[in-house]
Amino acid sequence: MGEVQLEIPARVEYLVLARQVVAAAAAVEPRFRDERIDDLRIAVSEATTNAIEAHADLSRDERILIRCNLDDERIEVEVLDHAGGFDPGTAGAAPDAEAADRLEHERGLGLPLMKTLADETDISSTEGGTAVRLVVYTPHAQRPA
Amino acid sequence: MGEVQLEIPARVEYLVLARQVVAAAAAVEPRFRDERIDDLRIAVSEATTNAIEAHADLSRDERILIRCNLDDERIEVEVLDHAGGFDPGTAGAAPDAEAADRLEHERGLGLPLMKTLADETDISSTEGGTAVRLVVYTPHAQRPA
Amino acid sequence: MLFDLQVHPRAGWTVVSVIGELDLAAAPRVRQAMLQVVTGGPGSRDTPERGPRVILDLGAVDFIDSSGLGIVLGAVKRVRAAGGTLRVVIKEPQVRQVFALTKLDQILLLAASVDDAVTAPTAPGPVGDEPRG
Amino acid sequence: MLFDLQVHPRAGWTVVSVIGELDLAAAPRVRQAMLQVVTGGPGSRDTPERGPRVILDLGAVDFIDSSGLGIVLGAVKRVRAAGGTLRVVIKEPQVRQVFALTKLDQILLLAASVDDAVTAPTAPGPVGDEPRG
Ligand SMILES: Nc1ncnc2c1ncn2[C@@H]1O[C@H](COP(=O)(O)OP(=O)(O)O)[C@@H](O)[C@H]1O
Ligand SMILES: Nc1ncnc2c1ncn2[C@@H]1O[C@H](COP(=O)(O)OP(=O)(O)O)[C@@H](O)[C@H]1O
Repeated sequence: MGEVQLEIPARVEYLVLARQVVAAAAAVEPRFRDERIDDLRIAVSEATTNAIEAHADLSRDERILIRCNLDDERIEVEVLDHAGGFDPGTAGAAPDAEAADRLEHERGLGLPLMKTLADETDISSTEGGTAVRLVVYTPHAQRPA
Repeated sequence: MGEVQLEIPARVEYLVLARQVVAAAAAVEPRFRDERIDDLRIAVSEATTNAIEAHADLSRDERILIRCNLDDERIEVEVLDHAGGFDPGTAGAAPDAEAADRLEHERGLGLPLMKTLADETDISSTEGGTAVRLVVYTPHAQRPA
Repeated sequence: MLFDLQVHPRAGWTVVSVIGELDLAAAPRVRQAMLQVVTGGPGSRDTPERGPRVILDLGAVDFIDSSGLGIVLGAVKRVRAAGGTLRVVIKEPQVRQVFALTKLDQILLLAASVDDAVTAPTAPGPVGDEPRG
Repeated sequence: MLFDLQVHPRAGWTVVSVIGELDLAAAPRVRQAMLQVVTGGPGSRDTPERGPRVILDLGAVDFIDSSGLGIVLGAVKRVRAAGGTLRVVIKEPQVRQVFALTKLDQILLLAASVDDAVTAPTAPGPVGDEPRG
């Protein structure tokens, strides 16, 4: 159907904007239920938060690109940054912690939550930046096996 | 402070998104009062509506770019399309109509309303497209004379 | 989404209630509904001898731009051409401002609620739409 | 903007009410308020002998992500380290879902209102935070 792109400064004030745009873009397709749009809002918030934090670590004032691709089966959102990258294999190895351990994990909740909420998550990261691809399907779409 | 860019398909379903993004971008600066953000929302809605209509006339499925530039004095929004352009000098010569004439102007309200609500409006249009620049000042900003 | 439209009768009037943002995306549905009401399709409750009596209820409209105003203007024209009466309900300040800036508030009876619109006296002023029916 | 924070006493508890979206942008203010309450700065109403009794009221929070959860976890740790009790009020389904997915609902007393949080019995279950004070 259509593609929406949003470019924002890598600053926390713009997180709310990233969430709003993705939610509004998804709402263009009436088949997305509110709960799935909520899932997507959180996942996008996590990815964008990480991108902003990564830029802050560099204290470079760069920009984050958020790209939404919508058809009647699914919405795909890409969050692209130009920070230093990381190893997605080691980071966020889901702390599927026992309740008792839970308190020890004040950070590191972002990637696991993102992966739980999106139907598909791909992260590709280099020293030049990171691309996080999140996909959420409409209720009746045929998902790839 | 920061620049926000939004790119949308030239389709009416995305009007609401254009308004939301501009309103949310303006709200990042706490000095903008709600009334001025409302003014800006309408002006941006008018400019984006015209861009979408111009693309529909061409039945070309192109994209519209909306760029917000914010500092603590003002917000500047540019709406850029790639449709056929028009002559801003002749179009929208404000129908400052008497009430009795009002009924005859079912169309043509957009440009006058936009010019009334924004503090500054510049339109530059060629056959390759149109750029509408809208500026709204914060209450205490020193406006250029 | 954020837009809905309902038509219902009320004390001899046909009330067309619009909910949400009245822009170019919403315009076709509202235009269509107004057309049906005026031409006596489903949703019209009017007795032919006095023409359609219509209340366009924008009380739940929180945004309107020139595309929405175009709808209102078209509706006024059509209702008057059919010898009827149109009243418009407005609540939100943003909507009120746009009607004032474009002087539509001078040619229309604007009411603050559907109740007010139903009970408003017939000729409100020199440029009211009332004495046409 | 869409975020606000209030601290007030209530029946022997200090209630920290958060309004809006609890993300990385809002996190520093909430963290700061919780810190003050626990360390007995302004806003703290606790008697030293039993440690701080704090209700983190997220009833008006309509969005939370992992940055917000980090705040809650930090607050639990700090309150418990000071020998106190923390209860959390949650209303929105989105917020409830995030607490469930991350299993925070298993280590915290989650109440549906500040009233419920005040009147809840002390030890709700095996992993409740209650018997620490
Ligand atoms: N876009 C990114 N760029 C660089 N590093 C990242 C990015 N996203 C995640 N990371 C790394 O992965 C770690 C885990 O991320 P996450 O699970 O969201 O938890 P948290 O952000 O709380 O640390 C981060 O601390 C960071 O080091
Ligand atoms: N971006 C644009 N591209 C091409 N033509 C435009 C553009 N904006 C405005 N126009 C022209 O100016 C006219 C007046 O615009 P406007 O005052 O908004 O009223 P309306 O859109 O109702 O006609 C339009 O009908 C159109 O011909």
